Amino acid sequence: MSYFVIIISAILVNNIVLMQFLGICPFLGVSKRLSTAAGMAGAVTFVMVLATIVTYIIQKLVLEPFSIQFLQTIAFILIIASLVQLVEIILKKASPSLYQALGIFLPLITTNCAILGVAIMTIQKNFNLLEGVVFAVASSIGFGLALIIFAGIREHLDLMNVPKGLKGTPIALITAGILAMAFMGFSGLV
Amino acid sequence: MSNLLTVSPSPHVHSDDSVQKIMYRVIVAMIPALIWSVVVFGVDALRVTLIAVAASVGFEYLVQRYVMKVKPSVSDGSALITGMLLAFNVPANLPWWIIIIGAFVSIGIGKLSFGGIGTNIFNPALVGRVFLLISFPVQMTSYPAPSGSGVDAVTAPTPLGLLKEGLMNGQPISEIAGNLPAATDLLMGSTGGSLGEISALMLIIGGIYMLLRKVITWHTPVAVLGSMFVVAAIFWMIDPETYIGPAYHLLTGGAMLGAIFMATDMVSSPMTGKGQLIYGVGIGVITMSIRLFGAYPEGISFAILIMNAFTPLINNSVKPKRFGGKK
Amino acid sequence: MAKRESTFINMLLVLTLVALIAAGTLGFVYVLTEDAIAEAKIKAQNEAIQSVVPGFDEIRETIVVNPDEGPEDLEIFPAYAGGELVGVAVKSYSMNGFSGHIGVMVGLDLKGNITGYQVLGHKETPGLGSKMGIWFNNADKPGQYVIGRNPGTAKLEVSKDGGEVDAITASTITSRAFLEALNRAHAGFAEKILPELNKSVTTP
Amino acid sequence: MLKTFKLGGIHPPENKFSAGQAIRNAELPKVVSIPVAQHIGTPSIAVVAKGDKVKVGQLIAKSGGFVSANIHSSVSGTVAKLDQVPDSLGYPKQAIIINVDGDEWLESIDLSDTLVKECDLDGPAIVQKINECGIVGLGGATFPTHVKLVPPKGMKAEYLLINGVECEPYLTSDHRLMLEKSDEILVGTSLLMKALNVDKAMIGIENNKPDAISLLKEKSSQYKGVQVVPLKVKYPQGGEKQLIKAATGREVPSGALPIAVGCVVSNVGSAFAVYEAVQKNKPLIERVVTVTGKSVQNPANLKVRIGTPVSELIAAIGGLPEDTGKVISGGPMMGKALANVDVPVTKGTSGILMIPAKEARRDEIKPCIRCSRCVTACPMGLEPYLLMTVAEKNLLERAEAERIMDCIECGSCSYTCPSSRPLLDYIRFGKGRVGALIRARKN
Amino acid sequence: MDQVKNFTKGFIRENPVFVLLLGMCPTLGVTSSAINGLGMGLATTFVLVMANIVVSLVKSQIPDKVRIPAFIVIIATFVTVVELVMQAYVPALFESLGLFIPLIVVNCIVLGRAEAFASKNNLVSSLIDGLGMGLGFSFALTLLGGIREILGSGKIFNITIFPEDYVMLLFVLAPGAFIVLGYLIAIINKMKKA
Repeated sequence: MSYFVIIISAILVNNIVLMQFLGICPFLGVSKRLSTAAGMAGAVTFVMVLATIVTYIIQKLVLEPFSIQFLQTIAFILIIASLVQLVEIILKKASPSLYQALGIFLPLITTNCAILGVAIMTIQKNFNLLEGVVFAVASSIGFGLALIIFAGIREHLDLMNVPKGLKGTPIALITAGILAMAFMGFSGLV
Repeated sequence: MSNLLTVSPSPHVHSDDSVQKIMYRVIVAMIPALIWSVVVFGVDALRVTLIAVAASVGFEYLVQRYVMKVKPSVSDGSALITGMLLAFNVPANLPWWIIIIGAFVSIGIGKLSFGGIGTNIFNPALVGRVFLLISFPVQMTSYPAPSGSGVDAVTAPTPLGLLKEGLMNGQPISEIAGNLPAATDLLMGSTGGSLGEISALMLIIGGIYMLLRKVITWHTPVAVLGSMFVVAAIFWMIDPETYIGPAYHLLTGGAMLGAIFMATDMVSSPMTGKGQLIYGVGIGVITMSIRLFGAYPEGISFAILIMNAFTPLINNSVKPKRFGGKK
Repeated sequence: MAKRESTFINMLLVLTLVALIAAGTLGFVYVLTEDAIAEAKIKAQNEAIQSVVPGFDEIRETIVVNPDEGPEDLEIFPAYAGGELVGVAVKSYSMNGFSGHIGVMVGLDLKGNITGYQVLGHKETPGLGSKMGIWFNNADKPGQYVIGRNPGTAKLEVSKDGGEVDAITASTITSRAFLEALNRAHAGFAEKILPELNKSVTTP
Repeated sequence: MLKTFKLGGIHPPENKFSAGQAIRNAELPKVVSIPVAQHIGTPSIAVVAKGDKVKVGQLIAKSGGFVSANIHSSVSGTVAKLDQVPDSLGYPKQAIIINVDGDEWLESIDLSDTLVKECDLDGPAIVQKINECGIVGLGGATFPTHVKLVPPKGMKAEYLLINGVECEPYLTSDHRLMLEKSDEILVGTSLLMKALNVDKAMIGIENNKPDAISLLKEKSSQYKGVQVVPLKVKYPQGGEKQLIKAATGREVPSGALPIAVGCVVSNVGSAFAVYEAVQKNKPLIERVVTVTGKSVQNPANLKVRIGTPVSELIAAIGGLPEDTGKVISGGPMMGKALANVDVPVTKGTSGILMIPAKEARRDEIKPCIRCSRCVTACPMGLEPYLLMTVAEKNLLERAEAERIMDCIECGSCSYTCPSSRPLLDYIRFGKGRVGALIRARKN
Repeated sequence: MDQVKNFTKGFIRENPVFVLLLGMCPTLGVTSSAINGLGMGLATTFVLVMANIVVSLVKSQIPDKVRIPAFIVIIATFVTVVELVMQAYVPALFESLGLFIPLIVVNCIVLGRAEAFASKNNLVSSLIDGLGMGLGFSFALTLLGGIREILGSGKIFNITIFPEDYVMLLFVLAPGAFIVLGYLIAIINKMKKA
């Protein structure tokens, strides 16, 4: 699979949020303001790429040689959880400014299913390590794109008088639905 | 002093512009294309338009009155426009119940869920149209042949559909070209297609009227069509056997309808001229990527919806030039 | 019960213990389900073959063939009943779908007549091309029914191209690609299986 | 190409019915009521008491601080009382009420019509004279003129701009003044130049007053450094910042004063008042007021003593037309609606405008359709639709970031809105809240 | 503690999907049909109940600082059990739920209940809480799946309700998931207020 196809597919055609429904919680939770959305997107990119690399190595060097693939779920989630912890600790020491920007998002990332999802998909799709990294980067760009478009929309909707019952999550979901509908226009692009 | 004076803050005079006037100007601008569609598709074009308009206005009234429990605002004419635009974007032989579903989605989901006129993120008619396109792909892509005497069973592919099919079949453009309608047919509109999209000429007439009456500005249409032209021209120059010339793209597939009537929707497009240029270029480029590489032959509906989603971001980052410069 | 203190030893101990118990439990469940999973996999494949080739009791070794030197090999699953070859299932494909690849399992009897098909994977437009799974399998509409036809005698083509099969409404491209996959399956059958059959017929 | 400002602007119908009417003197009122706060800044302090006899031109209230102005009696007579009288909005404000008795002027005032061109005073002395005579900006803002003439430390004026734009529809008082007192205005301009120590002055006049442009152009050749700049007709050209931009191409930075780009702006009426103060020793006790309206039979430009009740001006043009629904002090774009017509004319009253009832009421407010007409119209490059919403939702920090304080309240946005939304009302409200926030932050 | 209330709260009042807005990814991802929704719901219920039981049993043995990692291991274990069992005995459902089975491990409902409820309550309460929440989740997914299935393919639990020519395909696709869930939450919001 060419890298270009992986990128277009992950960002537009099979957008991780709008088409695959991964990372919906942060998508709905952290998209209220543009600045936080951008921070979350950055943090997710960082962790997603790191997690994909480490889980890939574990899969190839530990799980497969010992034929214990059935431990994939438990292994991957532990890796991601400890990775997030580690990143938090290192970031705090090494770059306080970056920690300031990303720090509050890190604990939320452990339960972001997009991270685990992308790690598992990298294995399922039989990517090699480089393809996996490209896939992770593109997926997180897709995530960031959806998140940032959405933050813009929600900041705008905050100023509008959305009917009471639909205010908040319902209208956000409906907007996401229409956005997903629009993104279907990209089908067949790859 | 016997009679009481009105006291209110300034200004004390007001231009004679109103929402109704703007909306009715848009409707007037659509009339040439509507008349032409009746000429080409016969009474069926009128049937579809009437159902779409009646359903849109009806749903707006009913939902506002009984579900949202607010004063219905159908008199502003915006639901009427949504209905007409929806009709313009569907085949003239579409079953009545699909039109009604489309009107319901346009008004109910696309417009009123966000709070009604002025609050919607997306162009309501396009929300309805794309919903129908995805939900009822067969009915939405079986276009009646232009005959002038009502719709018969014969279907005619759209010019872009013909092109896409030929290309998928592995034919070079020079071979397909014989089957494609001539440029004059495209301009006048005697090809298969949605009822309002077929005649580029009629749409341009409407567009010029709206420009003169200051309902729209030139930014969006020029940016959409210009960027489509550029992208199409680049690919055409690379390989004219795989990619057709830019003029063909501009005259087909609802490019004019989209650029002049759909993308210029005030509510869902950016506020500043510069913002509208960015927005228009986005629409043009996305439309062309879908047309050249994607599954859908025309693409502009999706492109407009996607750029609608970017509108708040564009409004946020492209501010009018402030007097006194940056702070 | 008093809460256990967060001392280093305690933490290490508890985590190790939890991990060990977890690993143990999983190992146990894994062993328990291992055979069932393997069986389920074979069953799934057999079910696909069964749906396209009726009445067999055994699938023999897979034959790989590439009749037109296309990008993918075809896999032929010979189906036997009572030791006799009764038909084959061919895993075929086309690259020319509206959105690229379409995978089809095609069942053929010994004469090369289509006995059934199952769409294995595709990315066609939902509601249009995606209908191929049922469209060509509708016995009520002879014009679009492909079961019983033989691509060997007359290549399957959509009526628009001069053939005899009615294409899916508004999805000529998908229909064309689908029929290509059927034709390709037959070509594979004709290359590998048919000569064998003829041999066995001529030399009783 | 005529000069104008770049951003925004609108073209409301001009309706300058009284442009052909020469300035005439209004009748002397029986009683005047002179408010002690007629200018921006600290109110003045009354220096007369009940029963005091006063002459025309006599100081009756002393400047209350640096940004304040003296107030002089516009009539001769007896101080009846110092009392609270309702202002244009009906709020009680301190005023000096004088019963008129004859028309006896202070002897120091030169009442002759002779043009006095020469002036021996130096700059500071001119400023002093202006200060004493209580001159304020007569365009409507009523900012004390002497304050403008003393630039803050480190700033230097380069240009004096005389505002003869009169972009408000209906109003013609400045137009008439320019036609009838062109020499006086030019002398006043020269005096202001001297006071500011600048050698360049520009008189900006909109192109719908070609007679005033040609007259002043012809006469200005005799005055060194004075230049007439014809401007394209566009509202709000008369706004200080817009005029500077149009005439000099300079943009006053956000939150700054004109002096930041080396400009000082003064109204033609003020220039005339400066002439009278410096050369004729006459304090600011009267001004030209346009009295007009669509249903007014005989619109007029009246020279009115400060403190005259508005009702007397209306009587002077034949009474309030039957269909009147609203009476405005000032122009239709920025003027204030009067709750009653007994309020006095003040230094800032440029016109009295009677609006028919059918135009007086506002249309029903409809939802914003994001047509961006207000954005296009805003001469400050703001986004009124957004400012209104953030003000409505009380998002003060957002409002400040969107530069709500830059709004000059010209009303172009409300004028142009097809949904009849009260954009400016909400923006004013927001400005008030944000202003309080900023002050609180400073303290 | 009123165990009945504890059990029923998950259905409407504290429904994890409609009210608490938890576990949105599987909710949207697998509900193209009622049966998929139900399957996912029950799988999650199993993990939820088992995790709640185990957590409430061992809570006092686990030091605070390693609480979360320990819980994650416990949850992941049961998720894997579900994975293996489904793969063996309901392979078709396993295929159609796909990625979302392993993703139960990051479903906020599971960790959320373990952390917020089971680690503070006794065995019986935790079991009932897990069961109630799980069934509430299943109810939500089945409802959503059912609506999408009827609108999008004219069927419910594979029983044809109206002919295929009249279905709105969009509802079984991604956009339909968002839109239907959006309106469902709005309706539940309204009902709760009334």
